[in-house]
Amino acid sequence: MLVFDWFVLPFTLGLVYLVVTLLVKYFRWVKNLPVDEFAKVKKGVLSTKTFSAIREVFLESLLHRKIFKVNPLLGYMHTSLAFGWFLLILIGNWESRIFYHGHVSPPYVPIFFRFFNPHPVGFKLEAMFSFLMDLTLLVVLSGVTLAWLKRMRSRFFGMKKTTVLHMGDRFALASLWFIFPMRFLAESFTSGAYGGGHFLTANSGAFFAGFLPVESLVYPAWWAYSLALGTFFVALPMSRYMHIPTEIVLIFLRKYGVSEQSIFTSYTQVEINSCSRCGICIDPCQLASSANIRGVQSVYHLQSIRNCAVDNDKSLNCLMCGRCDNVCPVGIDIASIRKANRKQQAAQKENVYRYVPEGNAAKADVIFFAGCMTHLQPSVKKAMTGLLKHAGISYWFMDESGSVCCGRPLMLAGKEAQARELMANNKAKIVASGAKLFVTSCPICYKVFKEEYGLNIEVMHHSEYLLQLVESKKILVNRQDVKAVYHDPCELGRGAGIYAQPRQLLKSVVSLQPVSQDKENALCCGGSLANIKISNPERKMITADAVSVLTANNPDVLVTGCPMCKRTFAQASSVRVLDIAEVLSGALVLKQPTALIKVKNEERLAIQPVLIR
Amino acid sequence: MKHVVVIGGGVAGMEASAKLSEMGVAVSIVEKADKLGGKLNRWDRLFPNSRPASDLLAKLQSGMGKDIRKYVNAEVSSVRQSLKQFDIALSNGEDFKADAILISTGFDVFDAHRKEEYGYGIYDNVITSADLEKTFRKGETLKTASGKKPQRVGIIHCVGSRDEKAGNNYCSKVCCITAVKQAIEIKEQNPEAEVFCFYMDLRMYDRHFETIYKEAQVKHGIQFIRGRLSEAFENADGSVMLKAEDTLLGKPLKINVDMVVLMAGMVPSSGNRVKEQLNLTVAEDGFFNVADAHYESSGTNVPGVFVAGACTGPKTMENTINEARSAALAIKEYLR
Amino acid sequence: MKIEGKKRLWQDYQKEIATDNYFYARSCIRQNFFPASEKTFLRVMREELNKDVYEDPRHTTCSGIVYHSDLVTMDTTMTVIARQFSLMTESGRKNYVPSCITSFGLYTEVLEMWEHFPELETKAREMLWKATGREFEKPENVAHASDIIYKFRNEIASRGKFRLVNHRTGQPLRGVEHIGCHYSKMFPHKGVGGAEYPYVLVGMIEAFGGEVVDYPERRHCCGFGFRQYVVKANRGFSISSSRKKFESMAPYKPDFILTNCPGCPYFLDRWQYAISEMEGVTYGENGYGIPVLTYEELAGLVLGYDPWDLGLQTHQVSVEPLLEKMGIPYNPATKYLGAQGQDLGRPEKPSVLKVY
Amino acid sequence: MNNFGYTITRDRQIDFDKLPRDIYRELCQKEPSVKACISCGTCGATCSAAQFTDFSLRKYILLLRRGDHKEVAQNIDKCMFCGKCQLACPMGVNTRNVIHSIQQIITSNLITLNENAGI
Repeated sequence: MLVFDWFVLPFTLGLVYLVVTLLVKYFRWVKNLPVDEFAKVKKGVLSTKTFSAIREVFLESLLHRKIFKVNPLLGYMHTSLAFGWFLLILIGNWESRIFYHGHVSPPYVPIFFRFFNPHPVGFKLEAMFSFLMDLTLLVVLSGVTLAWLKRMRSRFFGMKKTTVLHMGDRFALASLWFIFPMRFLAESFTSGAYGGGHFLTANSGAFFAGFLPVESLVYPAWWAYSLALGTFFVALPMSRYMHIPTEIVLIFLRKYGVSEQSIFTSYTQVEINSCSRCGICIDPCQLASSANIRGVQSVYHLQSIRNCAVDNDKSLNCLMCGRCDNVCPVGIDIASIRKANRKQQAAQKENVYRYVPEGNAAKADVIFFAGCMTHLQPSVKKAMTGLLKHAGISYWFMDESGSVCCGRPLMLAGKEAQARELMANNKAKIVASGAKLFVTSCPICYKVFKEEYGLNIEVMHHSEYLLQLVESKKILVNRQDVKAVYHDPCELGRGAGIYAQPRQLLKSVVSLQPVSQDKENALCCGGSLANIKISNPERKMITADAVSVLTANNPDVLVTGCPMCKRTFAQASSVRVLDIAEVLSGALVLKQPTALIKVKNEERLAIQPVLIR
Repeated sequence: MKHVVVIGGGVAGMEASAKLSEMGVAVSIVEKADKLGGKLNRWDRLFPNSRPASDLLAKLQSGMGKDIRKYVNAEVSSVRQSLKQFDIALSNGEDFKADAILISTGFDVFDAHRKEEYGYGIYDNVITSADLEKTFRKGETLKTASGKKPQRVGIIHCVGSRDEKAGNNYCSKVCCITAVKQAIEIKEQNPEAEVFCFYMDLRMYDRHFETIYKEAQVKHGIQFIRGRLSEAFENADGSVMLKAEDTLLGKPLKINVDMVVLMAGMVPSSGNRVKEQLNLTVAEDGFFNVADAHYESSGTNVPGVFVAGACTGPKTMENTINEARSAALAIKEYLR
Repeated sequence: MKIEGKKRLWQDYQKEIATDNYFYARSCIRQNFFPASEKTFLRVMREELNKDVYEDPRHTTCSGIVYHSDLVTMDTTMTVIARQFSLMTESGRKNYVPSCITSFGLYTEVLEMWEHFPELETKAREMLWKATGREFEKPENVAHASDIIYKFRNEIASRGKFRLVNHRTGQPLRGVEHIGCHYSKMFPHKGVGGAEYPYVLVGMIEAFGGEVVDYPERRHCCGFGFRQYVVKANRGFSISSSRKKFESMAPYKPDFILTNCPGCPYFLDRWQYAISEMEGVTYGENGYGIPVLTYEELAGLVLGYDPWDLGLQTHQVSVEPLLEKMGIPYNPATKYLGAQGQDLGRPEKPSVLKVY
Repeated sequence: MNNFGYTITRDRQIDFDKLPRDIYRELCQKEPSVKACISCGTCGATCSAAQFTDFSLRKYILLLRRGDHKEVAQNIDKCMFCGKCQLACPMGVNTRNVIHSIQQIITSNLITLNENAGI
């Protein structure tokens, strides 16, 4: 027998609208994936990846494990809302199913079960279900309270900033906040009027009945509850709450191996719609914490892409340090999206560098490429060439008399076609040299040579190579009585995952001191070439904060492996700033020339160790 | 009591008189205008801090006590050295003996008529920096001859300075910063106006000058074009067409502006009759020679005759005041 | 414009101009360009003003045209000029009047050099003596022929039959003046009114009832520039300069251009045709050009001389519109008849520029 | 039209009143630090592109200030974006965004630019 009342319509219609909208959207997104990516999905669906995806959906979408790791209170808030609501639906369905003896009933029946069956006489499990439902509702309500508090005072959650809301979101947020208090009131009034309920609703029902005409309030309260649900469902696809269902899709696609491309794909749509705008990415952003630059952080950038309202500030005012990528609980590939967005915005031009000569390559085993930034740091150049000569390496200083840029800055600015042109020029020379190893002293260059050039030879950052030389005893070093801290350059650390080698190298010559924020959590120096928009004074604020963190324990020297970071820090630091190559050069032990290593004496003298203190 | 006659009652004369008087020397100050203060009377606000000129004038005036004998509307008509003293006769008939003389006759503003090609005195909307300062001092806003707010103003640096044709090879030192000051003041009065400064070199040598210059560019959008004005032409509507070379681009440039302000430089004061009578030497530029350019900038080739301020070359107010104090000390030492 | 400012300036640039007993030196190129102008000068001086003007048929070029084309040395130029002076000395005159602006500039320049470097004068005397056995005295007064017309502008105006006034409306006609560069740009004090605001032609236009209009490129060279025209490859510089002036003056709608140099009227006149052929642009009213006059032609018109006697039919730009404005009668039938009434033929019609 | 064997050349002069300066105005809005440029030329001296070509940011900023955008439009893409100029600039001009913004503006104004191209 079908139970029905008119008030269920808002909920039912809203739900139908929501389900249809989502199905259409998801179908399109999946269908429109690039051919290769779509093939991955087809291949993955019938594999174990699906199970692993389900597991992750449970852990992340419902339990919000990652948010728990970052911030337990924030995690509880998300879990209580998501998992609590999930349980309400689940337990409600059991209850309804058992009560109606397994009859298939419209979805509104379990939702409004209490309205239709306030105090089901003879339902043996009533007490248990009432208790479970009340308990779950209480959990959800606590989540709502916390959400409300977060909106009022984000500091309460240990967050400096939470996101700023926009119109569609406010609408959805208002209805969401209404849903559970309305359910609570509706169930309380029902209990007050007709009995039923458990520790929460029965007591509150009795309480309300004491001073309110609960009988006449029951019906309006259920209407209000249904309306709130219906409104929320209709508002959801246009609001940030789209992330609730979309994240599930994202998890599946990601498990199947779908990833961001160099341009926007429908997977990007899935990713940006999966952003819950939790705002966790705002706090690690040094633009916000040091330079008070607001409204450009990844959460806003993703939002602006979704709303087709990207401006220069949002896409270009970013250091691309990767600190936000690191913390995103949804695991959105923020950096790739930003790069693709920049590429989409920048004009792709070809044949703009026809003026660059092809250049001659010298035959050598090893290529040393200083890069533009190292050219502005002659001391690094000198240290590197000195070390290479000292080790007796047959090397070719590829950009000794002026460099053709590696292409990374163009890539970061979205000018990919232009970058490819410069890259082709450099690559031809590298191939022609016949070298087996390519070493660069600039992490910015390193990243692009390693990842984008498609070279068949090994590419090393100079810290990796120097470590090799020290370990193979081609360079002998003395330990120095120097306290040093090491700064992880963004492109080398988070960008390329090189944390160990520079540290190991430094430990052989100096006493390396810890830094409060290092490795994955290292700060950006502020000089980043990726940020095209930031002003110099703002850069200086970021640098000053980073320097004060790095030099908090008064080291003798601040060491880094990036000429850009070095220069940026040098302008703000009272502690001496050195490149890792300079440190090594200063700790060199002069060797006697051997038959194997033919180094002229003059060259040897040119690299007299200097005291680095 | 020793007696010093100060010739010229401008900034240098006033400050030196005040200090000499404080040190117990009898001072007579002779000024050809009807009041003391010299060119300071013509300034509205002073660089580099926009302080009112009247404020500095009041400070100088506070030192001009009763003990100092002041002769205004008077010029020295003759001066003769007799032994260690000087016999001085004034145009108003007075005469007296002095133990030392301080010359603080300052400078004249370059007569911009002499740069004929710039059209000063011929074109309706060509004025000098001194004219503009007068407008500001009266509290008026800058208007074209037909009474409109100028939408474009061209400021011409080095008018009568660093110019062999004008007979002045030297730099007048204060015009660059005055140009920047006045350009900003024009923009403050009339933010929509476009202001262009035509310069040969920008000499922002003193403290704060560079800051003001950068502020003029970044905050006020004043444009600096490196190139000297070669000729100006008055259009039918009274606006002025300027021709210069944009030397940084290597291209000639023409621009129509509603008003032109000529940064007239400093030339030696013409009314210096004492020069010949005392056999004082002047340098090629017409300004007085000093005894020792580094060590004795207050002395001259004649013992007992001292100099201070712009009569020994273009300089700023603070330099003039410092020189006046240094001259007072030198005179006191000389009189001992 | 503050006219009193200009007047004040003009006072600084007053030069002495002899009033009689002139030794007249002709221009090389004017006799080809505007042959009637010099004749008109003599006619005005002798017939209207009863002045003594002596011409020696033996006089030559001053050498300025080759000097400015970098073809002769200063020594040659000084010797040639010394010879001109010796002819003047021989005639008993002391007032030298060249017809050509470049000559005027060159005489002035040479005299200034002799002033500052007397050894050069001695050298010039030696060279003249060696070459010709002649001696000379320096002129007491050197004035350009336009200075002389300027000097007697009021007399000419008072004897005149026509004025620079539109005879239908009574409005003054608007003229733009253009002085030759060598008139006062080298020695501002040697020109009436100086270099920046020269008065010599302005004074004439004012005296004859017209109105002078200034235009932005007033000071700019006509473009002749000797080498710039003489070498064909450089001719683009010449016409580009003239075009710059036309573009600048056209908005002011002048009724005529008045000049005092041999080259300027020629190029300002002929280039209007060339530009019209090359670019299809004309600068006067209704597709005509802007009439260009020499100061002698203007004086002749004012005095009521027949336009064809003044050689105005040799102009490329038709002067008829100006004649009509001034109310000067002319006979189109006699325009292309020679002195003896023979038919000289008619010039080809330009394809763009309108002509009478 | 007749060809007499010589040509009329256009004035090289920058006619300030005829040239459009809206591009520079837009540039100032996008990157205000450009106003601080004093044409010292440090950028050109260190420029990676200027090793091989006559790329000069100093000159392009000046040309835009005068409204002469033709040369800028033809050359601005030659920049390698390496950022050396930015590190070298003594006036704190955000040179990379200046170039990026010029490229953006010129791309978005391409049609208008072609219409009144150059002087």
